[in-house]
Amino acid sequence: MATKSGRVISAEKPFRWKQALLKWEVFLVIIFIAVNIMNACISPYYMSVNGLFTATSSFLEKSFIVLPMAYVLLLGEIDISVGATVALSACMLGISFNAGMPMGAAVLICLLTGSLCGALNGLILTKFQELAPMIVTLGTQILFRGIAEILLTDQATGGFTKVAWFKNLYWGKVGPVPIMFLIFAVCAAVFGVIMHCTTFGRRMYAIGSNPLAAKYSGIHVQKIRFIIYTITGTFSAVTAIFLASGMGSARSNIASGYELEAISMAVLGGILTDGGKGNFPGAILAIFILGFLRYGLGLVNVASQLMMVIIGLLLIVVVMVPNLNLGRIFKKKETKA
Amino acid sequence: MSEYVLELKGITKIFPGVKALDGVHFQLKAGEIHALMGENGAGKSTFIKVITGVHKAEEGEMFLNGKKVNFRGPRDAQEAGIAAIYQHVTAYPHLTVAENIFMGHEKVKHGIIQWKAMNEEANGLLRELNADFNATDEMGALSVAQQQMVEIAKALSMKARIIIMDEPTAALTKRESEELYRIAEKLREEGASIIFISHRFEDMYRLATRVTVFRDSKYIGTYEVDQISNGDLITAMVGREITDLFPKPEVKLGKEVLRVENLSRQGYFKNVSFSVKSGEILGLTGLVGAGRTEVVQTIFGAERYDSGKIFVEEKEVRIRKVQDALRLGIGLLTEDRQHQGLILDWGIGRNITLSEIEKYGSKIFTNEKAEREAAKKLAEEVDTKAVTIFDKASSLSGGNQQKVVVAKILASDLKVLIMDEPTKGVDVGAKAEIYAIMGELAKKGYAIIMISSEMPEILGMSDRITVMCEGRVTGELKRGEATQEEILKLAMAKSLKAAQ
Amino acid sequence: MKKKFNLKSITSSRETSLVIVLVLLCGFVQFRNSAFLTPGMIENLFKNYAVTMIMALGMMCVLLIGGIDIAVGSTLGFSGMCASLFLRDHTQMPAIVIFLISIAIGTICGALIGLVISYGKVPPIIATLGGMYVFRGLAYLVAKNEWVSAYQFTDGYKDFAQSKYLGFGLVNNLIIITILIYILFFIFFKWTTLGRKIYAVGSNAEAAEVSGIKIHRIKIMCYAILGFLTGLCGAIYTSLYASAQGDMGTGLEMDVIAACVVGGVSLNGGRGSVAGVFLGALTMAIVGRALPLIGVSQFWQTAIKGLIIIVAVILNVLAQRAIDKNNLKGREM
Amino acid sequence: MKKKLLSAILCAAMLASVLAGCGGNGGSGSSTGGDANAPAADEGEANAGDDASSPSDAGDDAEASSDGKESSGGDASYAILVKSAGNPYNKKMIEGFQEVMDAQGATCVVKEPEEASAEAQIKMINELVAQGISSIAIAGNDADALQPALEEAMNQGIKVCCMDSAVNADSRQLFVNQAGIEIIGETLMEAVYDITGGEGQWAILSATSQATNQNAWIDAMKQVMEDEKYAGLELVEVAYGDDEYQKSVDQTQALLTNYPDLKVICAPTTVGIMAAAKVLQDESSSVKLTGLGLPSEMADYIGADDTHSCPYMYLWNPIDIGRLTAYVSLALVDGSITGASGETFTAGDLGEYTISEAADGGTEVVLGPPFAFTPDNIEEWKNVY
Repeated sequence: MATKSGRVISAEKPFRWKQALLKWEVFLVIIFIAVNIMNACISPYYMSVNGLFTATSSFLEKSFIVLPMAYVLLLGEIDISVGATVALSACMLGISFNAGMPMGAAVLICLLTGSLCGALNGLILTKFQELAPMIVTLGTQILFRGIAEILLTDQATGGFTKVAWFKNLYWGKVGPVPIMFLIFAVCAAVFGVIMHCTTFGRRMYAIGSNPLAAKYSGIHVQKIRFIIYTITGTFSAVTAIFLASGMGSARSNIASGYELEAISMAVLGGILTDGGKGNFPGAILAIFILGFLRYGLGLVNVASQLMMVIIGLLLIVVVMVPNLNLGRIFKKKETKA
Repeated sequence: MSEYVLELKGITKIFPGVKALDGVHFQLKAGEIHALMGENGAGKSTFIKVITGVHKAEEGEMFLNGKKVNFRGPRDAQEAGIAAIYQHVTAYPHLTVAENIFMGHEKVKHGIIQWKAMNEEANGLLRELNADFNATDEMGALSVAQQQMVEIAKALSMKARIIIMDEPTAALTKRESEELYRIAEKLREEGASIIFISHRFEDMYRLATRVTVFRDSKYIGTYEVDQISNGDLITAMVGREITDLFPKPEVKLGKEVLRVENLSRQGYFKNVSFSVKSGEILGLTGLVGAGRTEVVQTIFGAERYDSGKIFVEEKEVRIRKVQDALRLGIGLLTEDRQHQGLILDWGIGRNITLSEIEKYGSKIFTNEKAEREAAKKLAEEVDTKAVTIFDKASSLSGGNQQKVVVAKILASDLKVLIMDEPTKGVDVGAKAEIYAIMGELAKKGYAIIMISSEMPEILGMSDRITVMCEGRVTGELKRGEATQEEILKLAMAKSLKAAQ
Repeated sequence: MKKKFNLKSITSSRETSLVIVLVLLCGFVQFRNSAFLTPGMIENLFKNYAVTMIMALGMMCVLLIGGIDIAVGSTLGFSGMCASLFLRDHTQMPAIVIFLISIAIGTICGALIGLVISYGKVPPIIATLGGMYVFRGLAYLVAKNEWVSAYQFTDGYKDFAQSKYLGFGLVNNLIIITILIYILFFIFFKWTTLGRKIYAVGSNAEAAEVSGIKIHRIKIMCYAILGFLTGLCGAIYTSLYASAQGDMGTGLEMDVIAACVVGGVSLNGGRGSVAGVFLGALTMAIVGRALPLIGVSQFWQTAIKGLIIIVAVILNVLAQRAIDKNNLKGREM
Repeated sequence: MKKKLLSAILCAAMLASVLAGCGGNGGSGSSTGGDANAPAADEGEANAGDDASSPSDAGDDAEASSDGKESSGGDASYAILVKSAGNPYNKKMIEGFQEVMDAQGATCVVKEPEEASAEAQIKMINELVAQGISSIAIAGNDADALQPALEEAMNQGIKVCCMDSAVNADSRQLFVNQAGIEIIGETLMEAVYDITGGEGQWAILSATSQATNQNAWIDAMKQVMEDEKYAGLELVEVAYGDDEYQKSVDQTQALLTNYPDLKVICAPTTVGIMAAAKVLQDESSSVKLTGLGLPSEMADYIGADDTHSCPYMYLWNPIDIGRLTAYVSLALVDGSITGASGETFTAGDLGEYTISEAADGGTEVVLGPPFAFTPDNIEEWKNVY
């Protein structure tokens, strides 16, 4: 071109140890190891393959929500209706099962319910883009929980344990490995790939970083938002299925507070609430850090109240640390240069 | 009492990793209008923030009326009578005009805000600037120009002796600029000293008596405006000669690519019609708020239109969303590249390929390698000042950001390029390059629509000029016959009619 | 000035529409159950929802600066519990002291959260989520799983929530306190520079910084204010129910936020009014109170509450859109 | 600077709490149990035995260990898992349980979920199984939801009994019933009959409608009402306070407004009765109250005169429930009982108990009839629990 200076721009990613080491995931891995060491020290029962795998089942069932929640947070949005969605879908599962349907059909209905709940969120949020997700999902949270109460009043719907394969979803094992663990592993892998290797994932990052720019780049922003909220509903239903399998019954008041736990895990995993940041492996790591921490402390019967304090502080500190230290390190290095 | 109201010596400001200011000097005489010029990233804005106490300089000292001062925060500067009108208007959209004016120095009687007094005084100031809005209006409802007025009113309300204007005219049209000049003059006559930052030479010639030039965060020199030639000034700023600012190549026009007929959108524009041929650069001008941006946004599918027809290569098309426009080969460089054009904390590579990920990968999966190669090629083609395609877009200067956006729309195979204020906030050096690129694209057979408020560039670059006024097309001029006066007459047609 | 008129209508519309809804609601309930609008009933309503109403004000401060606080429930539990324990062990203490203790603790909790958010740069939702766990846990721990039960409270403390001496024998003390606080905050937000600064920070933090407002301090202050009111409510709560339990106030945060939102406070900060919050809180209170009265099965009440929130916010948007459309029509070409 | 300080403080705080958590156990390995009013950390201490005690000191530990054959751990350890933390009623049961275990020199593990949910209890059951506990005594938050988890535990050879609030028959060996459902039904109806004077409207204010025992009692009362003796009584509504204080208050006030000539409210729940009592007394309403409540919580409201809202109420002694449960766990683990109907065993000073068929098809031992708290005896009891 006229003013072309023939400048060459490299397409090779410059590798810097500093950045590689300061990666959030590295930090998480360190914490993860630390947690395990601590646990192994404080409890003789901790370091057993069987025990650990069993332990996973006590937090994996709610971790299914973390997968889509990571997406929601990546968009810079939030969904606090998932807990209620779990309850509602579980109730639908029970109702349809006890209405004489085969369990397979009941499971489908459960998934459908969850998806519908998610779709409702998505619909409202895409039709009324002025509304903050926090509010809408707060409303639907109460609504879904309410519908569950209307359906089941104060009763439980149970008897799922009669269906062997359904019970095995939560309790069954292949060797030492719980079936739920395997399923989770597969789902996690798929979600990870979607987030990092597909056009869909790239577009999510774009929307999360700058929705306007994404729109002007011809990305179906609203469509993608809708899809993600729907997926979130679907996977809340998946959690509902495992929960129902684990408890052999369902009530309108189950899974309370799951939304907050899911959010904590995702955020701990580095997928911050302001959108466009974080990687998927981080979220998975976070799930296991929190899970094993609780399990370890539980093994030595730390008072659950104290556990709350620990988890709470951990959450705050871990999110705060990088804001404080990373910055300082960079400054030092660069002002020297 | 020294002859300088404000004097800064050897100011150095270091941000993590970069020296934003490197021992710069500056002297402001009492009652003068002093232009401060330099390319983007030359350190002008940082310099201003140092004067107003927002940033603290690592080295150097500052004298106010000969006395050494040391501001701890913006408050100190305000109390010392220094007021700044920043480049990006810093308003509180949810608050009223009066509150915006008096923010930080509200009228208070034992702890209670005196609304009545504030509103009255605010209205007084606004009348002084003959503004067409009220102290009780909500700031968010005002136009950019009006908000600028409020900022100025704020400076006045603070009885500031030294007023700093950081690119005040960037967002203003010719007429509004004229108004601004008038105010500036008025302030000077009243004894205020003004520091005036701008990329527009006309601003400087019109107002300033002296001009100080920064380059690469260093002090280059201070000159008497009437003693320095345009060329020398540019050389001082850019550090190299710019031979031809408007390298408009002669291109033989192809067949018509885009035509709009009676396009209307309730409340924004009405019965807008124009057409553009391949290889042609159509200048679309008018006062800010004439509806130019709205028109192109609508053609690009970002907004819906109520009635009218759009033809692409003689075929009528219906454009409902951005995807339609892109598929039909219509691309848009938005005016606000920071928010609409780029994802600032992404690498330039990813920015360039964003809208065409699928082209390089498959429908589902991305193909990093192919993307990087393509991005590299495009980035080089528009000659971006960057080391790797992983440099963050935010790390580039305005000009280079604009180039990245150009590269981005070049990634998709388009026929029509719509450029909304392509050189807004871009420094002289980069401007020339962007014009050059436009020329090249025209040669390649793209049909280009360029929206601009800057007369020289409209006159210099476009084959045809369509002028809009208050939502309607008021005229069309050929390259030869167009003159500033002609355009201005059409641009203000409505108000002129009203005058008669 | 046409524009001026429109702006007026926007700002007024929220409140007015809420008032209309309220009137209709009350009318309907009254029609179904004449026992609704009796003085005693109304007093009960305000008495039992004083907590939500007061805390909604604090929440507004936080929402105004674009933050959020979901720890308030726990903070209330913690401060209330500490105060009650202190009262249990020092029965000679006058009620006022207990209130002050609770308030102090609440304020500290709030300020801490504010500190973490402003200087620690932790997103509010996360910081308060953590705080939620921490304070709740602490509430249990300090109480050693005990409750503080009625007979362990001094009569002076228990009677405070029941007697009317602040209201000169006319109105219940809590109602007086609520009213006073609302008046106070109305003045604070309308006529003091500090109050306006909060709006400024919420409206455009960057600009606020440039014009010399200490953003960090404002943020911390807002969370502290919320903490202050929460602490106060902690005391009110225990005094009202003459009992302190570790899990008191669980889930309260959502009610409070909901009240603000129905009252037209924007979660993006900068927009919201004391009057709106009052109406919002009142709406939620009346709904919670009225449904059992008109014989709505309690299993339906939750769902209806949720529906009301959603409808309220959506109506808000629709109203806004309608107004904007009118503004456009106003512009002739 | 501020930032660094802040982070330092927070990190310190977290470390401290973690240490407190673990230190709690390690520190007090010697003293199992700990006195009644020890801090919550003593749930930590309470079980400390089970990681502190190596086989060596297991020998002189307790007779429990001597024949704890099927117990998977080194020596037998007994777990009690209550509904939720922060509730004095549960705490009293725990105290009773610990008291017996300490007396036996056995180690006991205390688990209190932070919220009264089945999910939380399942998690804790898994943890207990992993610790190789020998028996679990549980107060179920949900009758059915715990079945899979408890069955899993029983397959591991862990003895499972439940107290206070039963889990369903398949998921337990034995239910320690605080008082026969029928007895409670009759006693409460009798009380209502007595207070109303034989006729008039009355209402029930129940706890969280999920709690199994609540519904069982209410059903029992309804059955008793069939008797024409109670023909004059009209049960107008069963309201649910969900064991939340404010909700209970709202419900009570709603009852008062909806039924002006209501005579008696019967609240078979500790939270509900408190709330109701408070409301009635504050509004100096003529409506009277009875039901099941903690004396310490109700002391203020129990009295014969009109200034008090509750003439008398009932409850069993949670401490005794804890005790009996402890003896049951011991007996189950050392094999002296299997939980089959007809078996008998001695529960220390509580005396001889016989296992009988429970209504739900499982087996149970019944602690005894509920104890009446009257204005005369409340003063002495309010300090006990």
